[in-house]
Formats: sequence, C-alpha cells, structure tokens
Amino acid sequence: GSDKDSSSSGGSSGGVDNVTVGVIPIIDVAPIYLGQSKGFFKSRNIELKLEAGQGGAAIVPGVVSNQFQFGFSNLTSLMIAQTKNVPVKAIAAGVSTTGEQGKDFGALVVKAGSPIKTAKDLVGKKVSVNTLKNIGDTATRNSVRKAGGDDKAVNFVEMPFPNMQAALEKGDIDAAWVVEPQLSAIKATGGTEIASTYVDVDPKLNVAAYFTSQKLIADKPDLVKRFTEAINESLTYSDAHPDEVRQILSTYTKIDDKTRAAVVLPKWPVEINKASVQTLADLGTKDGIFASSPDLGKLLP
Amino acid sequence: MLEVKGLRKVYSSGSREVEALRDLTFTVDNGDLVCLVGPSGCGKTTLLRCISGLLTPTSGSVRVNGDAVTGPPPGMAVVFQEYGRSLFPWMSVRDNVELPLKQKKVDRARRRELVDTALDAVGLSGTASAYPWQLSGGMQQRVAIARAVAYEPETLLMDEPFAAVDAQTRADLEDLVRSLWQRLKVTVLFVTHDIDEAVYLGRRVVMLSSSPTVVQDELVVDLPAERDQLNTRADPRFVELRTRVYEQIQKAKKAAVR
Amino acid sequence: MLEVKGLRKVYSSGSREVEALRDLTFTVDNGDLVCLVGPSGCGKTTLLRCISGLLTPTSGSVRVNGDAVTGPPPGMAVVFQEYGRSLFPWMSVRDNVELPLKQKKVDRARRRELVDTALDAVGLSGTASAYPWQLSGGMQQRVAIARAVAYEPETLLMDEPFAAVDAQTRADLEDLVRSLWQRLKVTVLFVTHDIDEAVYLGRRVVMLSSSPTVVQDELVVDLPAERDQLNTRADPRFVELRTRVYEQIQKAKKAAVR
Amino acid sequence: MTSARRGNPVLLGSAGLAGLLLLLELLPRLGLVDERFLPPTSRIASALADEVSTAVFWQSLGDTLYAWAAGLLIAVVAGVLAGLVIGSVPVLRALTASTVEFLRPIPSVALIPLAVLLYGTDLGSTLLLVCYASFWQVLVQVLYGVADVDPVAEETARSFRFSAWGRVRYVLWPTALPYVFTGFRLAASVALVLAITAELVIGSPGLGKDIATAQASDAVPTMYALIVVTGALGVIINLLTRTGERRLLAWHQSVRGEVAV
Amino acid sequence: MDILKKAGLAIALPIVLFAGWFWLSDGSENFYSPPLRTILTAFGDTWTLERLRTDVAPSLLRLLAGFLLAALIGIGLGVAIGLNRRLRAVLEPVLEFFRAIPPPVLVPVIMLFAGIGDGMKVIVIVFGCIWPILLNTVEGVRATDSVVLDTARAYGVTGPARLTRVILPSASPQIAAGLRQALSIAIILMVISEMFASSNGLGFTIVQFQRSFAIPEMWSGIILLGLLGFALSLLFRLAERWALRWYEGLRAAQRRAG
Ligand SMILES: Nc1ncnc2c1ncn2[C@@H]1O[C@H](COP(=O)(O)OP(=O)(O)OP(=O)(O)O)[C@@H](O)[C@H]1O
Ligand SMILES: Nc1ncnc2c1ncn2[C@@H]1O[C@H](COP(=O)(O)OP(=O)(O)OP(=O)(O)O)[C@@H](O)[C@H]1O
Ligand SMILES: [Mg+2]
Ligand SMILES: [Mg+2]
Repeated sequence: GSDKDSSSSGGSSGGVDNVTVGVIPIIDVAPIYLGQSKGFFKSRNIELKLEAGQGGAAIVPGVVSNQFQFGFSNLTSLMIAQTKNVPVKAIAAGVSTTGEQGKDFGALVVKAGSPIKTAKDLVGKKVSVNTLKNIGDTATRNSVRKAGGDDKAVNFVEMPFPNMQAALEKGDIDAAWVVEPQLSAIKATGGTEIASTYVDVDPKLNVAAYFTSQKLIADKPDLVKRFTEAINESLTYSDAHPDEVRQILSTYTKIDDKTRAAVVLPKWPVEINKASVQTLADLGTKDGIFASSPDLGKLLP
Repeated sequence: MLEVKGLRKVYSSGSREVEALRDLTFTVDNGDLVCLVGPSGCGKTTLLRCISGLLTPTSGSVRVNGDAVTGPPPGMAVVFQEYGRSLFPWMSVRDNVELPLKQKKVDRARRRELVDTALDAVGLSGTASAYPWQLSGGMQQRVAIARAVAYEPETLLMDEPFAAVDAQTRADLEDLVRSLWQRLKVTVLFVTHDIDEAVYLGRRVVMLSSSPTVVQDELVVDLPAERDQLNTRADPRFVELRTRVYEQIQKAKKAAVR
Repeated sequence: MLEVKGLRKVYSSGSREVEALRDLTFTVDNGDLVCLVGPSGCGKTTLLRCISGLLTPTSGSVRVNGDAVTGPPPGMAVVFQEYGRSLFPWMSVRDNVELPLKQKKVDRARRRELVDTALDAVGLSGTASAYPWQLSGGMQQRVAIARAVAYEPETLLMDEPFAAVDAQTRADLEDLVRSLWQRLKVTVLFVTHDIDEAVYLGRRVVMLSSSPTVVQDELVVDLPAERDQLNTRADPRFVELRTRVYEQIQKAKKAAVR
Repeated sequence: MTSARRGNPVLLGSAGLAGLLLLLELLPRLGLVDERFLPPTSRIASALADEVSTAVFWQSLGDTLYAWAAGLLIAVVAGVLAGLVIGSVPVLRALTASTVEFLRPIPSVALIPLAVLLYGTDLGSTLLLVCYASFWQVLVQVLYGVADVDPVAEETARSFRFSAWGRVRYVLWPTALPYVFTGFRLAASVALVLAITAELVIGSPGLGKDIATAQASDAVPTMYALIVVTGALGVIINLLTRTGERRLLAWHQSVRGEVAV
Repeated sequence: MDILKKAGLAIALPIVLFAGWFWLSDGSENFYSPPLRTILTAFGDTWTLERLRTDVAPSLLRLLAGFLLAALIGIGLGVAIGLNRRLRAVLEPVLEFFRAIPPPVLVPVIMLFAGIGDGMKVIVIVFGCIWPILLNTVEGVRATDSVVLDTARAYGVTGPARLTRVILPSASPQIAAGLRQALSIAIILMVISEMFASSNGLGFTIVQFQRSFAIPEMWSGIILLGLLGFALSLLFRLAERWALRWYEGLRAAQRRAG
C-alpha cells in the first residue's frame, strides 16, 4: 500500500505541499508546533498537519509508507532502524541535552530518603525505563559504569513514564529513568536525581531527530529541503524564546500551568552533533542493542 | 388435606389478559384419588401449577394440611404435561429419576432400588442409560412418571400423564397408579381429558367448566375399590357414570359458546 | 401413491444401538386415509420422519408418486408429536399458521382466509394474536393442526395429533380430519395410540409390532364412509374391528416380552 | 405490577453507579490510594466539567463515536452474514473453523503497523482495527446461535418446505437473535475499546488521543475524566441495546421471565 | 475415514491461504510486509526451544491463570446476576462502565494497585476476558427453560444441586460460547499486558521485535500467536465436546443421516 502517496496527505495543490508529521505529544517537539504557529512552514509553502500518538510504534511505519512525510524519533531507534535497513534518513536535529549536570530534561531519580545515592548503588536494583533496549537503558548503563558499578547487574523493567512516580513511591522499582514533565513532578515531591544520564553520555548529546523516507528524499528533494529549513528556523527560534515554548505547550499537551512554568526545557540546536551520536552508537553496540554497528554516514544528513 | 378456596388466576402479559380460573373451590382428602376433567384450555394445568406452588394465584388460596402454599410443598411430586421439556436433557434416564431422590437424601442402596422398581413398572428397565432425547415421546412420558413414582410422594399431581402412550401401556399405567395409591396411601390429583380414564381411576371426579372456569360438577365414583380393565369398564354403573360426566362436559362447552 | 419398502432404521449414538424399524413394507394409495397403531416406542415417529424425508433410513426406500424421498416432498404437511416445540415461540399463533403459506407463495387475501378458517375449525379463533407459550397444551396442539390444515397439503402426516385435547374436542377434530379428507382428497397417514380412534377415522389400519418393528397386520375398515360419533361407535362392526386391532396389538406386545 | 417490590431497574442501576462513584471518592480520601494517582470523584468531576466546556472535547467525542459506529456497523453486518452462512452450511463450517481460530487471537494491537501502513492515521486505520476485533465477537456468537436451533422447529420448517431463505429468516434468525444480541453487546464495547486504543496508540483524532496526551502530560484528573467518559459511553450503549433487546426478544425465555409472575 | 475427512477440511483453507500469501508476497519489496519465505525462515531461527521456554512458557502460565480466574469469577458472578433480577439491575451499569474502558488505558490504573509483577498481568487478562463469560452466563442462566425450572422446584431440587444439576448444565452451551470467546481475548490481553512493565513473554518479544524493526521476526511472532490460539481452541473444543456431549448428541441426533 505504499504507492498511494498522492492522496490528500503528501499531495500538493497550487504549489502548497500538504505534509503530515508524526510526533509524540511531549515537550521535545515544541519547536515544530511553535514553528507552525509562527508561520515558518507556511512561508515555505508547506501546509503542516501534526499527528500525535502515544508511542513511536506508528511513526516509522507511517513514514516508510509515506502516510507521514516526516517523523520524530530518538536517535537510538533511528539507528536500530538503520541497522535493519529500514529506508529512513534523519534530516534535522530534534532535541538535545542541556549539558548541565542536575539540570537536564531527563535523569535517573530515586524516591525521597532512598539509600541509593549514586548510579553505582543501582547494582542489583530495579530501574524503570520507558522502553527496554533503547536509549533509556544504554544511557543508564553508561552512567552506572561511569560511577564505577557493574551495569550487567542492573535490572531494567519497562513502564510508561506517567506510571513511574507511583511505582517509585510504592517501592515496585528502586529508581526511574524519567523525562519531563514527570521528572519535575518527582523532584517536587522529594525525589532526588542521582545521575543526568544524557549529560553523562555527552554534554552535547543529540537525543532525537526529525527524519523522512529515502524515497521522499529521492522524489521530492525540494520539499525535504524546505521542510528542513523550516524546522531549523523553528529550532533556533525556540531555543531563543523559552517563554513562547512554555506557552505553546498548552496547545498540544495538558500539562498544568504550574508545571509548565517549572519544567526544565531541553536545548534545540540546529546542528546534529555527529560525535555525540557516534558515542551513543558505540554504547548501543556495546550493550547489544544493535545487531551490527550503525552506519551513521547513511543515517545522518 | 388439600383445600382450594376461591382460586382465581388472571394471566396478563402486555395488553393480553386471560382469566384462566375464575373461582375454584374444592377439597381433596388425604389419601383420596381425584380426577380432574375439563375442556382443553379451561385451566387444569394452571390449577395444578397453583396447587404445587409454582404459580402465585391472583386471589384465593391453596392449603395443604392447613398450611398455605407459597412454594412447592415437601412430599409432593408433579408429572408435567410438557413431559419432553420437564426431563433434563443433560442427564441419562436413570439420573433424571434419581436426582430428586438424592435431593431427598435417600441413601444410595434404597435409591437404586426405587429407581429400578419405578423404571421397571413403566416398562423402561432397558433404557436407563439412554438420554431422554433418545427416547420416543411415550417413553419420555413414562420416564417422567417413573420419576414421580420413585419419589414416593405424599401428594401426586399428574397432568395428562398418559397422553402419549398407547392404549395397552395406558391401561397398565392406570393400574400402576391405582395400586400405588392403594399401597402407599398417596393423595392423587389426576388431570385427564379421557372421561373413561377419569371414571375408571378416580374415587371422585371434579368437572371444570370452560374458561372462565368454575367447578361445574363433582361426582363420587361408587365403583368397587378393586377394579380391572375388563370388568370395571363393562360394569353398567361405569357406563352410567361416564355418561353423566360426558353430559356435564358437553354442558360446560355449550355454555362457553355464547 | 406412497410406497414404503423394506424400511429399516438403526439409531446409533455412541455405544448405544437401537434398531427402531426392522423391515417395513406397505403402501398408501393417493386419497387414502391410513391409521397407524403400535405400542409405545415401536418406531411410529421414526417411520413418519423417514416418510417425510427428515430422516434417512438405514436401508430400504420410501417413494412418493414414484419418486424416491430424499428431502421433504412438496405438498406434504406434518403434525409433529412434539407439538410444543414445533411451534415457533417467536411468532404469534396467526403467524405460525400463516408462515408456511407465505413460503408457498399463497397471496395475502387467500392466506388470511385459510388461516382464519383453519383456526376457526380447531376452535382457536379468539387467540390468533397470542404467542404459543401463552396457550395450554391442547391449544398448542390445535395450532399445529391448524397449521397443517391451512396448508392444504396433498399428503398429511399426523403423529398422535390429538393426544393433548379433551374428549369432546378430540371428537370434533376427528370429524374435521375426515371432512377434510373427503373434501380435498388428501392422502392421510395418521399415527395414534387410540384404537377406537384408528378404527373410527381410518379407511385402513396398519398395525406395527413391538420393536424391532415389522408390520404386524393390516385391516380394511369396511364401515360406511359417512360416519358420526354416536352411531358409528355403536355399530357392531365397529366393535368387532376394534377388538381385532386390540388383539393384534396385544399379540405384538406379548411377542416383545421374551 | 410488582415493580414496587422489585425496584425500578433504572433506579437500582443508578444506585449501583452512585456506589461506584462514592467508592472512588472514598478510596483516595481515606488514604487507601494516593490521590495524585487516583484522584477522588470530585476532582475528576471538576476536570470533566473543564473538558466538557471545550469544543475540542466534543470534536474528539464525535470522532470517536463515528469510528465506533462505522466500525461496529461493518463488523456486525459482516459477522452476522458470515455467521449465518458458515453456520448453516456444515462443510463451510468445517472448512473455516481452523482459519477462524487462527485469526481470532491475533491482537489488533499487533496489527497497528499494518494498519498505519495501509491507512496512516486516517479513520481507515481505526476502522480496520475496530472491525477486525469486533467481527469475531459477532461471528462466534452467531455460530453458536445457529447451532442452537431446536431440531423440532428446524424440521417443522423443512417439512413445510420452507425455502432456504425462509428457514434463515423465520427459524435460524430468531433462534440466533439472542446470541446476536449478546454478540452485539460484546462487539459494541470491544469496538469502543479498540477505537480508543487505536486513537491512543496511532494518534488519530478522538478521545483516545486526548487520553494519551493527558497521560503524557501527567494530567491525571483529566485522564480519569476522559476514562469516565469512555465508561459512560459504554453504559449508554448498553442501555440502548437492552431496550432494543426487550422489544425484539419479547418472546424469549430470558425476557419472558420478566413478565410472568 | 471420518476423522481423515475432517482433518482434511480443517487444513484445506489454511493451506490455500498460506500458499496464496506465499505466492503474493514472494516479490515483496515492502519493508513491513516481507515475503512469507523470509518470515518462515525467521520463524525457525527465532522460536527455538530456549525461546519457547523463556518467553512462551511464562506467557502461557499467565494466560492460563488469567483465563481460569476469569472463568471462575465470570461464571460465579454471571450465575448470581442471572438469577437475581435486582442484583442485575444494580450491577449492570457498573459492569458496563468497566467493560467500555480499554485495557491499555486501564493497565496503569491496575498497576497502581497490583504492582508490576505477574499479578498485574493476570489481573489485566482477567479484566479483559471476563466479559464474554459473564455476559453469556447471565444470558444462559436467564434462558433456562421454564418447565425445567418448575420441575426442579417441584421436586425440591434446590440449593447447590439446583445450581450444579439444573442451572449450570442448562446454561452450559452458552457459557461454552463465552469461554471460547474469552480464550482468544485472553491471548490478546496477554500480549497487551506484556507491553507494560515486562521483561519476558511472547507479547513482550513481539513488541520488542516491532520496535527494533525485526519485521520478519515480528510476523513470525504473530503467526505463532495464531498457532497458539488455534491449538488452545482445539483443546478447548475437545473439553467442550466432552462436557457437552448431551447437548451435541441432542442436536446431532435428529440431524444425522443414519
Ligand atoms: N403463560 C401464560 N400466559 C398467558 N396465558 C396463559 C399462560 N398459560 C396459560 N394461559 C392461558 O390460560 C388458559 C388455561 O391454560 P391451561 O394451560 O391451564 O389449560 P389446560 O386446562 O391445562 O388445557 P389443556 O387441557 O389444553 O392442557 C388458556 O386460555 C391459556 O391460553
Ligand atoms: N435420536 C434417537 N437416538 C437414539 N434412539 C432413538 C432416537 N429416537 C428414537 N430412538 C429410539 O427408537 C425407538 C422408536 O422411537 P419412536 O420415537 O419412533 O417411537 P414411537 O413409535 O413414535 O413411540 P411413541 O408412541 O412413544 O411416540 C425407541 O426405542 C427410541 O428409543
Ligand atoms: Mg394443560
Ligand atoms: Mg412417537
């Protein structure tokens, strides 16, 4: 069914391209919403439609079949796809770590009063991540190793971010690898951060990226170019205008006003930091997430 | 003693209202054998279901040994007109007959004896392990009779129990009921549409009118207690009685045709 | 013409094998009225179901007008012994009677007429709008009869159709069947366990033996074609014939008790 | 006539629901669960009030209901037709049995990539999943219903030489109808469940997507408010089905029992 | 012979479908729908004995636990609700409320109470697959033949025996329908429950394959799910055959050609 790509989505009328982008309704994708409202896409003749689903399950197949023209995904997932020869390619940076220890938008946390003080203490403990064999556990393992612990002895369990706070407080898990806005919520009730995992990987780590299918790159290079420009403009604008970012959050998430003012915002640089992605790739290869080491030359723009 | 007093039953479902019984009063002494005859649809089954406590009358009362009937009284066995549906299709013939005895906490040996005797009496000893739906209509009806007989009830209500069996079997079953009655002193209320049968069997015959139903007439059958199929039916008194019942029923039906 | 030849039927379900019919041969001419009698469980229902093409015989054949029966032949109506279950509980009495006519593509006006006449003939004109389960047993059976009568069949098979009705109604229905037979020249095969009824109704009586079943005897009823309940039953020839049938059945039963 | 003694079903049902709401209010209030994770009824209610006042909510509700109704309609029609045909032709039944059993346990969620591949996030995706899941509910019930036909009734129809259609229309269908109703009620809620799950996971517009958003945003009361809306839909749908059932199955033992004494 | 024919019929369609799939997909370039050939190769490589032990076995155990628990609760509650009109009125809206909530939404809530262990997964399975059992039991209980119920009452078959000997057997065909449906839903929920807070299991593995773009392996997992469903339903069918032999016999008796 991948050959019916000239339907309403992806088609063009009067020089305007209708583009559907698969995203996840979290803070990371704020720039594209902001860019949309600022008219960065319209000015490049792109009529943007954003589809937000719960997880990435639908985004990659959507992009491959051209139901979505672009998608948002974390880089580990994209690298897994690359090693499996899924015909996708990153075209723009998505989101990056703040690079500040203790002040990042994703971290390992424990509940108030927990005897666990550093990542090293996680040995033999239960740690939750949102998806197993993905960026969460590679980054966590890396932090554990860095702190001098044996990452093989950490038990990972999978659970959705929103559940982690309750599980942590009930003692079902000992630590949680969690991102905003849940991170702020846990910290607000006395939870303590024991490692900034992204920063531990690389202070300039690119966590996610926007990507498209190789077919679209071949068929409509111009559209891809315009989209990349628009997204880059959005990223730059967002990085410079955090208040507007916090404002736009209210349009596509249901984060309450107090949390919206408090959450740590990530960085949105335009450049993809290849070295940091390479580090991430190496970590993943070491942890056995990839069947073979990913070919970043093929994946990154 | 079984007392029926001012019994009235109106079925109402949706807009349809049927006054099945208007006003019935009669009594059956303990150990009596009363036959109930009446035209089709006059409410015989309804009456039996009220007596057995399965149906709540609209007004009036039923008493068994002085106690008002609200649910099935203990020691009462019923043979339903819908014999086919009253057997449990998921049980063998034997289990069907045995189940009420189990409920009565009869011990195993006695149960076995009762079941065997009853099945034998109705001529079904060979089919104890079959399922009811493997039997002919008449055989099913006899299973239902065997179930009631094995139960050794104090009161036995039978609703056209021999409708589906052949003449010969019917005669045998009639004698079975009489001997049971004489031997165990059961109180029997027997619904039939066969006038000869009513007169041959009963010590008394109660005739019901057409719907809306009242007691049309009652009659004591003053034939000797020892009856047999050949002589009794040839007895002139028998013929006299049956003519009388026949006439009453005719009258009942005439009255109904307004 | 209806020919039954060497008919044999063995029921086998699981380990249980019952030879219901061993070897039956007889014919019914077009326009004849044959009564079938035999002890309970001898296979009358089985025979009727084979004739109506609802059951495949183990061996032997049934032919209607020369054609082997494989499914229900056209123009045949059956009144089932399980009258209660043969009525569709989801339809009113009228709809139950009317439905086969619809299937026969009888036009609306004629249908209405046929249904009304039939219901009237069985004395149920007042209950056309009731559901079958709101009726008494006898009334249900009469609905089943009305359905068959309204159908205006060429061949009519009836399996103990009057078992649940009172004596008076029964007499009326007997006369209904005879008048229908005479008026419409229907071929009728009538199963009953009432010997008097068989002799009163039939032009011929076929007697079946006990199981394993064969034809025990046949008999032509040489009573005048015009019969009525009072005089015919008092006719000495009638009494003679019924005695003969009775003896044969007795013999059949004796033979069965090995 | 005796409804006073028996109680009005609507009243009793409302009492049941009220009990549930009370329990939900008390659980967090008594500290049995943390109210941050399971807020009391009152908080959910106020979140619900906020939701209801937005146009977006009604748009989502409309989208969900549309997907639900369209998917259910297709599934029920297809399920009933397939059930009647397969059920009344023994060879077909034997032929399809294994395939049906093979396909039935395949979870709709596992088909999401396939659905997205075919239809993206359009209604088509949701419909595919809804139809797939609820079709089996109806089919299996109808198959059992067809098998439940009273042999005597069936033979009566045969002996009067009912046409094949006549037998289906007048015998098979009424017998299967109670089963169809059960199937319909099962399918109706499965369709709702799937419509919402599909929206939740794929992100096509509807209540499910809103739930996903609320979940990801830690907006717990809002999430529960939306879940309550889902449940309420279920209750309403059931109420409607029951009404239809009482009308169409007045003759059936299960409904008849309510009229007799 | 008969078995051979049945087996032939059972595998005919799957063979045709698989052959069609194989042929149609052979040249497939699409990343998400790879050729069946590739999938089958992946199947052999993926589902090794070790894999079966570590992933399929725990899943199956959870599935069975959930299914049995659901059956127990569903039938118990269903009987209670089916027998008691008032209870039904009170509980129905509440149950309908929960029934409409999608399990994926409910999992987080269940996790709140039941933690993240096997208990949570079993509860999710119970929660999802109880509905068909419950609904069918309620309907089955309500549909018990009134004559059967009356018979039981009249013979004092009350209390537990009424339940086990009358209500449950009579409702059992419909309960079986519910159980059958629940079985496949249980498999679906097994997968869904393993999508959350899990580290092994068939569902987990399939989702993991999907996320890591191991598409042929994912398809092979789906095929395994289908096979599993088929095998379980076959087992179920056998059990059902045995438990409901009376019912099958009842239905088959009058259909079987001979
Ligand atoms: N469930 C019901 N709902 C409505 N009306 C009913 C119901 N049961 C019986 N009736 C009506 O009550 C009347 C008496 O029925 P009943 O079954 O008691 O008659 P009966 O004397 O047993 O007749 P038969 O000899 O034909 O069996 C009939 O007119 C019948 O239509
Ligand atoms: N479905 C069946 N399975 C097994 N045996 C059966 C089945 N139906 C009937 N039989 C057996 O076949 C024999 C004949 O049954 P049939 O119903 O034909 O008798 P019948 O002459 O109609 O008796 P009745 O006058 O009592 O109705 C009986 O012994 C019965 O047990
Ligand atoms: Mg009666
Ligand atoms: Mg018979």
